[in-house]
Amino acid sequence: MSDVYAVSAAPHIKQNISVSSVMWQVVLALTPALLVGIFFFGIQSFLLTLYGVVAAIVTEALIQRLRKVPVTISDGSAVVTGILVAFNINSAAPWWLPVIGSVFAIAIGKQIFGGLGFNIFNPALLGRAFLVASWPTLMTAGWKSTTPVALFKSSINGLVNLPSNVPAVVTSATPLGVVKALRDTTQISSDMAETVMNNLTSMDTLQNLFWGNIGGVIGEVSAAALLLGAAYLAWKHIIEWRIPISYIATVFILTYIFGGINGLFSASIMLPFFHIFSGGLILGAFFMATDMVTSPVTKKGRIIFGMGCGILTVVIRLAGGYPEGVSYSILLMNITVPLIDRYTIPRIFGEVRK
Amino acid sequence: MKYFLRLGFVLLVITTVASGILAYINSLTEPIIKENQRKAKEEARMEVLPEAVSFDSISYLNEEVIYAGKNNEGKLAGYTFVASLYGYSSDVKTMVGVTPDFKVNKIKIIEQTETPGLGANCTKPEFQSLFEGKNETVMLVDKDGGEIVSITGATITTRTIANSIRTGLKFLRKIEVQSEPEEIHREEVTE
Amino acid sequence: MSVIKEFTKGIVKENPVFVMALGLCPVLAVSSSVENAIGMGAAATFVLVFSNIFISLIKGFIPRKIRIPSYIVVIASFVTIVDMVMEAYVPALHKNLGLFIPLIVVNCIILGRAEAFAGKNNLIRSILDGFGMGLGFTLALIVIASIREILGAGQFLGYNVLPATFKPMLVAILAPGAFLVMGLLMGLMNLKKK
Amino acid sequence: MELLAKIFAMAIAAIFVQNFVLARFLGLCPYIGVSKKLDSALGMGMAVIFVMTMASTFTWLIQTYLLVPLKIEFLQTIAFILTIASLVQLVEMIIQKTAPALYKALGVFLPLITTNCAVLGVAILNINEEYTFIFAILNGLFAGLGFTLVLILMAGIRERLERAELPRTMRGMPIAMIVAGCMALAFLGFSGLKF
Amino acid sequence: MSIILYSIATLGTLGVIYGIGLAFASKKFHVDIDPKIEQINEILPGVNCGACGYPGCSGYAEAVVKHGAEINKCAPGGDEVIANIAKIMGMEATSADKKIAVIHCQSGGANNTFFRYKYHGISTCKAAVLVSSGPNLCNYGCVFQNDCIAACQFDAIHLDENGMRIVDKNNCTGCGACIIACSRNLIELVSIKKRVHVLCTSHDKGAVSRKVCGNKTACIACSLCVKKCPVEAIEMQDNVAVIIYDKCINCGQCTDVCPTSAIFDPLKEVRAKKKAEAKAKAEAINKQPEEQKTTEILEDTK
Amino acid sequence: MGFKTFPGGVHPHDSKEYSKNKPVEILPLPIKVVIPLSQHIGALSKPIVKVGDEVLNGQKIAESSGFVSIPMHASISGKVTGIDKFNHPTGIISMAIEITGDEQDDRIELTDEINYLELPVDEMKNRISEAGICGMGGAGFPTHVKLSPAAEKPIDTIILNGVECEPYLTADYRIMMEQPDDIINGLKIFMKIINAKKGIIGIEANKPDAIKLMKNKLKKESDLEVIGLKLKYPQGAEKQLIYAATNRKVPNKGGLPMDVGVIVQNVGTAIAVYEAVRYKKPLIERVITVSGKIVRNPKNIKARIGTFFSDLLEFCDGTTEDIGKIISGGPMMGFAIPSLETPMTKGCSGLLLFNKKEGHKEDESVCLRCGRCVDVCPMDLVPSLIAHNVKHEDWILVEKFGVMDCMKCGSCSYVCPSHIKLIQWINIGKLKINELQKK
Ligand SMILES: Cc1cc2nc3c(=O)[nH]c(=O)nc-3n(C[C@H](O)[C@H](O)[C@H](O)COP(=O)(O)O)c2cc1C
Ligand SMILES: Cc1cc2nc3c(=O)[nH]c(=O)nc-3n(C[C@H](O)[C@H](O)[C@H](O)COP(=O)(O)O)c2cc1C
Ligand SMILES: Cc1cc2nc3c(=O)[nH]c(=O)nc-3n(C[C@H](O)[C@H](O)[C@H](O)COP(=O)(O)O)c2cc1C
Ligand SMILES: Cc1cc2nc3c(=O)[nH]c(=O)nc-3n(C[C@H](O)[C@H](O)[C@H](O)CO)c2cc1C
Ligand code: SF4
Ligand code: SF4
Ligand code: SF4
Ligand code: SF4
Ligand code: FES
Repeated sequence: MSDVYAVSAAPHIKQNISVSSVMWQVVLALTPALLVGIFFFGIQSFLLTLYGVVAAIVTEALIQRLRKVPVTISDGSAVVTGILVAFNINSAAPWWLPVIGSVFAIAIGKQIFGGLGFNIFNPALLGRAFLVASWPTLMTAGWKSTTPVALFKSSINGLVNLPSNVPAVVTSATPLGVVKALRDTTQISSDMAETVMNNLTSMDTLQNLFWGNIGGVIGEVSAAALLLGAAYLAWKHIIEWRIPISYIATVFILTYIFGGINGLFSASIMLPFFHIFSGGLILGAFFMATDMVTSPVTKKGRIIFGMGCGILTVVIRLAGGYPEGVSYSILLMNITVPLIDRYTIPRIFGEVRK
Repeated sequence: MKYFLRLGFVLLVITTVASGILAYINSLTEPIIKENQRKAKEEARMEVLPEAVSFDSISYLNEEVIYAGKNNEGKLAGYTFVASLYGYSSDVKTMVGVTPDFKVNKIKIIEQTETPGLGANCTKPEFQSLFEGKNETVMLVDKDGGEIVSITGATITTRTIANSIRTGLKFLRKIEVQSEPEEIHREEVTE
Repeated sequence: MSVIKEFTKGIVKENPVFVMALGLCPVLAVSSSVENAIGMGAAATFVLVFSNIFISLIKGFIPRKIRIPSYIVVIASFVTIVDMVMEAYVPALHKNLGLFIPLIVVNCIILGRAEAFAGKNNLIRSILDGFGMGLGFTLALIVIASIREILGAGQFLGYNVLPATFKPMLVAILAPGAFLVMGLLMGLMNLKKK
Repeated sequence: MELLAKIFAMAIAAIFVQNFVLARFLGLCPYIGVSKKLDSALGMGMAVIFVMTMASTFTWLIQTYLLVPLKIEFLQTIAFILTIASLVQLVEMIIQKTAPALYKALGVFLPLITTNCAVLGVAILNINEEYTFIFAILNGLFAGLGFTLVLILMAGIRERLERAELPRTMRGMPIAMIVAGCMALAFLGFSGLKF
Repeated sequence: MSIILYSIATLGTLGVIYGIGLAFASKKFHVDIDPKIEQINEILPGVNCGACGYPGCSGYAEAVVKHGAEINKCAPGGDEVIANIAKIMGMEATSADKKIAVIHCQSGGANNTFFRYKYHGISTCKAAVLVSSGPNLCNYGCVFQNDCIAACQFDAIHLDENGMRIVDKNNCTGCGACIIACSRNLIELVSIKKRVHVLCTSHDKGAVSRKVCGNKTACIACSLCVKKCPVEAIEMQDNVAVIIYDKCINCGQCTDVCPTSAIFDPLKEVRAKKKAEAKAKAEAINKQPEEQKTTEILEDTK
Repeated sequence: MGFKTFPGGVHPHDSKEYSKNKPVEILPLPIKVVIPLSQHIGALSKPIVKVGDEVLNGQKIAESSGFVSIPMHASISGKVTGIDKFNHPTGIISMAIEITGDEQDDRIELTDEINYLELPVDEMKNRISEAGICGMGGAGFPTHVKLSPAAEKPIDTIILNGVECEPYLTADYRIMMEQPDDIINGLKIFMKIINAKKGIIGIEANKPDAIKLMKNKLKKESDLEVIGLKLKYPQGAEKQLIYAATNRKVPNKGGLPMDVGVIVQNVGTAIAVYEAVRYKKPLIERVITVSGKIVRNPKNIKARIGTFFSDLLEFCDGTTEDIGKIISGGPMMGFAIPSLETPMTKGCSGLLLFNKKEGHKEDESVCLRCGRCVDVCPMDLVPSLIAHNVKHEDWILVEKFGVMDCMKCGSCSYVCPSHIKLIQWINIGKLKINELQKK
């Protein structure tokens, strides 16, 4: 009885990974996007993000204290949520917007379900949906640019080189806003609409979209920065290809088929690229749809989930009441996750097809 | 069998008594309800066309009657019609008063269930007064190049109202300009 | 049970909304303003009391087999009466409550009380029970509606009660707000129970 | 083509945009009550679809050929609820006798539907919206589908939540309400959907 | 007036048609069901609100009768209905011979257990015994990961200061959930009237079990109790003494002779006290000054 | 060279550098051995000696107690000093025969059949059975049973498992390097017995010299082949190996390799079989790897069955740090055991020693539903759901989700960021389902 050794069930070695390492790496991966946000929208975007994060952490700690469970703010999941809430807010928003969003995200989106791992809905997106429903005007208006230098030959607004005779109706602040405006108004000739569409799918616009020189919420503007972070996460096997790829591919195909303004297949091949790089698609596909807690565990399920997100996104973008459908599409698919999981249990290795 | 008959009988008694009472009460309330409805429409008409003292129906727009209002001198004071179109989440019905030169006199939103705080702000007097004196050429939301400043966050609702009124004005002008006012077949509306 | 208790139990202990979670549709649907809530509560209470009275009076004559249809007819009659009277005298409120007035018929609280209480108890008790339940229902509605109206519109009974700097939280008067407020209130009730 | 487009628009509206449960607040009792188990939810959903379609049919006929000609529309509520109640009971008995398997899967849910305000609701809405016969039936069908959709989704979620470490006070009804609220929040994404 | 007539006629006809139709249908499509289901269905409010979570009242009635659903689910019905269902289901608790759980081991905590190894893993007994036969040296004793406590819905098992599991006889309903939960098969339901228990199940040989028991209360199979028992209520079964409860008369004599205190008798103190009192009395008659001794004895037994 | 593999799996660091280049050394005669009666799957062997009996090295001391059972032999000469419960390298405590040596190492007589391949099949099988051979790759299934497949399931391929996918272990690698001919002879015996047309030796990519050596040896043999396999755990698992080598999937729910016409044997088993058939030599020794960061001199040791782990460690000059955890077998599937006073058995391929830090405790947190376990499971199970349902005792679902098809490879636990002890839950589930199925 002198030496008492440790005994446990196999395996006795373990990959060096933990919940907190996963979460903090996501934080790291989100940093480039934040930096780009600061670059284009000024220090205000950093402050808003900070408010969001602090509010998320404080709420999490407070509620865990109240629930008399261990306080786990150091695992970083609240930080991720806080950042993502703030990323979904435009930089001109008042300071309390990210705060309330984060509080709602953590309290109702996460802790009420039992905390990390048990929530059904993506907390950050729930927070955003809550804000949009509560203060729609604050959430959708007033992009402000404080770009220090004119890097690109264009504006922060939705369009480059806009012909002067285009009516004001399409001068929306975000590229997708322009698309929706085209859809809503009857006061624009089809020629004009075509011009605007061509403009949107021009190489210049796409470049702006890619680098982030465009109106939008803090986190979504720069596809490049987001892809950089996503690449890191993919390299570290923290996110897996199925959801983002099936999501983006679905959007690509559907917008190519339905995206044109003159019926099926009337879109140029650039339009799908426009749709992919505009709005929150990259942010959503790589950082939010991939939230493991609220997405299916099975491989097949993840593909279905991604495709569902893609379909809903395109439906909302092309026919819905909002210019942008990423956040709602992910939330809506979150609802279906238990069922997807249930019906996509993989066939066991060697299982005989009946 | 007897049991069934009894069941049937009891139900018969209950339903009979119930329907009797209901029919009686209905006979009391129905006139009031009808009167209410008539009054509501009439009040709306009066409100959007205060100069008029009597109204004649002249035509129909989406099954709603278009009236020509006469002032106390018996002259044409203007027209009223109900414009209706599906907005953000409901049919928005607007009572529109039109001056004889086909400009909007006044409008009153009489039915809508748009989002409270957004679309529902269209019932505010400030908003409704925006339409006064506008004709169909400028009856467009500012974003569409018109003169109607849209409610913040509720462009759709605003656009719906503007578009419905514009359509109505166009229609009205068409039927009224074609035929001389005197020749129009008029009948007193009894409702 | 004392007669007084018959009356008070519906208000807290057996509150039809928070405790029994019955008849939720009207609760959530009309609680976006306090005015509607009061109107709905009054209508439901009226139906509850009168159908309880009638049912406790006629309960002896009804064969078991057609118990439920008979009760439904009684209740539906009172609902129709309320419907007609409201349309005649408070048309605006009637319009706001809309569909949910006829739907009082299928409100489980009313049928439930008719069946579980009035069908078994005497007149006085049935009246008190109906009144208590109705009051409980109304109070619950008012509580929910107050929260929703204040948060969502910054108003109470149509009067501004919050400073103008407060930007109303629209969601509270939308559908999600109804569910969330209800859920949180129910959770709060649970907390108190322990 | 025109007709098809109209039907499609109606389906989208009834199932998603104006979902009976999440947007119109109809049928909440079964939505909360029968969504604990997926199997029950499926059975209930099927039964609701069936009954809503049937009820739409019959109440429309009664309204158009009985109440309106006789000018006794004020008896609408009472006539409709009687019709629905009897219809449901009749269907239940017939299924129970003739198709016990079907009854097991579906019939047991039938009585619950009588007091479901979604059914009476759809009947009255059909009249209020002045639908034609075909559209009334279709509306009943689509509304039922929309109800079933959210009921099943809810059941899936609640089965998962059954095993979550929920705070004690939120267990059961409260969390169901919260989930419903979140679902309604997500369904706002469909608002303004137009094809 | 005509409207009144029309409405009476219409509704009356509808009523009669529906009433008679349904009555006929119920005859024609009659299906036999368990009378209990019928009975409960009658008692239930019949509002089919779904609050019970079952498809309507008849669904709930069926669930109660066939699947043993809990009887307190009907919100509209209230207490009355619960009582009535209980009556129909014959659920009245028969407290005549209440059985409670007895945990046959006096070890069960870090303080009174010897270890073979440090256990790293899932904190359930089930899991712990699957890893290298369990962390404690005794292969039969409690592994104290508290599966029994988790299994008990009635909060009837508690830990004492040594980490030993104690059954609260007031809370225990004799449901037996803990018996199934215990991976070492230490728990048994015994009539509440039986007070003397062998609290060891080690089938090891005496020398081994004495050595491995951290609490030093193992049954070492010395058979002293077997010999002592006046009614032959103890048997030696594969190295461990087992009380045949049917025969045991709670006399506690086995407890007295057990060299390791493996046999537990909650009445021991009471008995000792009584004995001491009797003795004191007897001695008091003999010799007054001996009083102190009795108090000592009393204190010992505390 | 295109390496073959299977879907799923993980990539733990292979840690073979400690003992990879250490030629097999022979352990000096131990003073005492303890020979467990259960070293295999199947019925316990029945002792045929009494305490006090003198035994020779190689003498049968326990006989097989049924078809699926094997005899045991004394691995040293000496005296039987106990038949009692002893530690067992799987962590349990089981019956074993203790022999105290006389340091003579007197052996029973062996034969040498030069034309062993000409022996009748039955005789070969008999010799294998008499030699007490069970699988040496871990599972320990009696080899003669494996070699008697049902007549309606013809076997066309024998696969020798030289994968050794477990980190640290190098025993199989060393014997492939040092006794390639014996292995090939063993393979030929297998093929002869079973009348198989093809023999395959599967070797993982991290042993290129073994692959090369074997390839050279097999150059002239058209029916024998070496297949290189990707470095991935659990490449050595039977079903995965078969899939990689032959593209055949063994059916789930208790399907066996023979259902797809294959038998898999460990390379060590092949040597034992060769020696048994040719020399009638019983299985009394095997090669075992003693390794770990803290082992002063990691080695591959040929040791007698029944040798205490403490003796093996002593032969490796002990450890440099305090021992935190002792593992018999590999780190992924091996058993942590409470004591070094545990004898090695026929299936023991490794003894690993971890320091206190490597053996530290990680608490479970809640499942993130990240799906990593699902991604890596080579059996295409959903381990998180199985574990979840075991926790909530929903046995119907546990069974439905295929708990019985889990081979406990441990890949899922290895990758779980929440440190959920998936296998432990799954084990509980397996036990419970077994219990329920018996009912
Ligand atoms: C939380 C939960 C998840 C479930 N997931 C699945 C699933 O993914 N796939 C499945 O077939 N059954 C699943 N079930 C199993 C069902 O309980 C039930 O066994 C199954 O639906 C019966 O279907 P069957 O009769 O068609 O076999 C799940 C049950 C629960 C409680
Ligand atoms: C819950 C909710 C309800 C809304 N209701 C309306 C509405 O009733 N009327 C409306 O025009 N827009 C409504 N919107 C806003 C539209 O989705 C859209 O953002 C807006 O019409 C664009 O108008 P803007 O250009 O004025 O911002 C609502 C948005 C949300 C989130
Ligand atoms: C996860 C897992 C990994 C295994 N790895 C090996 C291995 O690396 N080498 C080996 O010979 N057997 C390994 N086995 C055992 C084989 O599946 C199979 O039982 C063995 O090769 C059969 O040969 P035997 O009967 O000669 O032992 C492994 C088994 C499992 C379940
Ligand atoms: C790849 C990845 C993506 C994540 N995405 C989100 C997200 O979109 N929203 C969020 O609130 N948390 C996100 N988290 C953090 C965490 O999973 C989240 O707080 C849980 O949903 C809370 O249970 C993410 C974490 C990871 C690892
Ligand atoms: S689980 Fe049951 S038998 Fe065991 S202690 Fe608790 S109530 Fe008693
Ligand atoms: S208490 Fe008495 S009767 Fe019972 S077993 Fe012990 S000695 Fe025997
Ligand atoms: S579930 Fe089983 S087979 Fe799958 S990875 Fe886990 S241990 Fe391996
Ligand atoms: S790897 Fe762990 S955390 Fe991820 S799904 Fe599997 S069990 Fe859950
Ligand atoms: S009140 Fe609507 S279903 Fe019960």
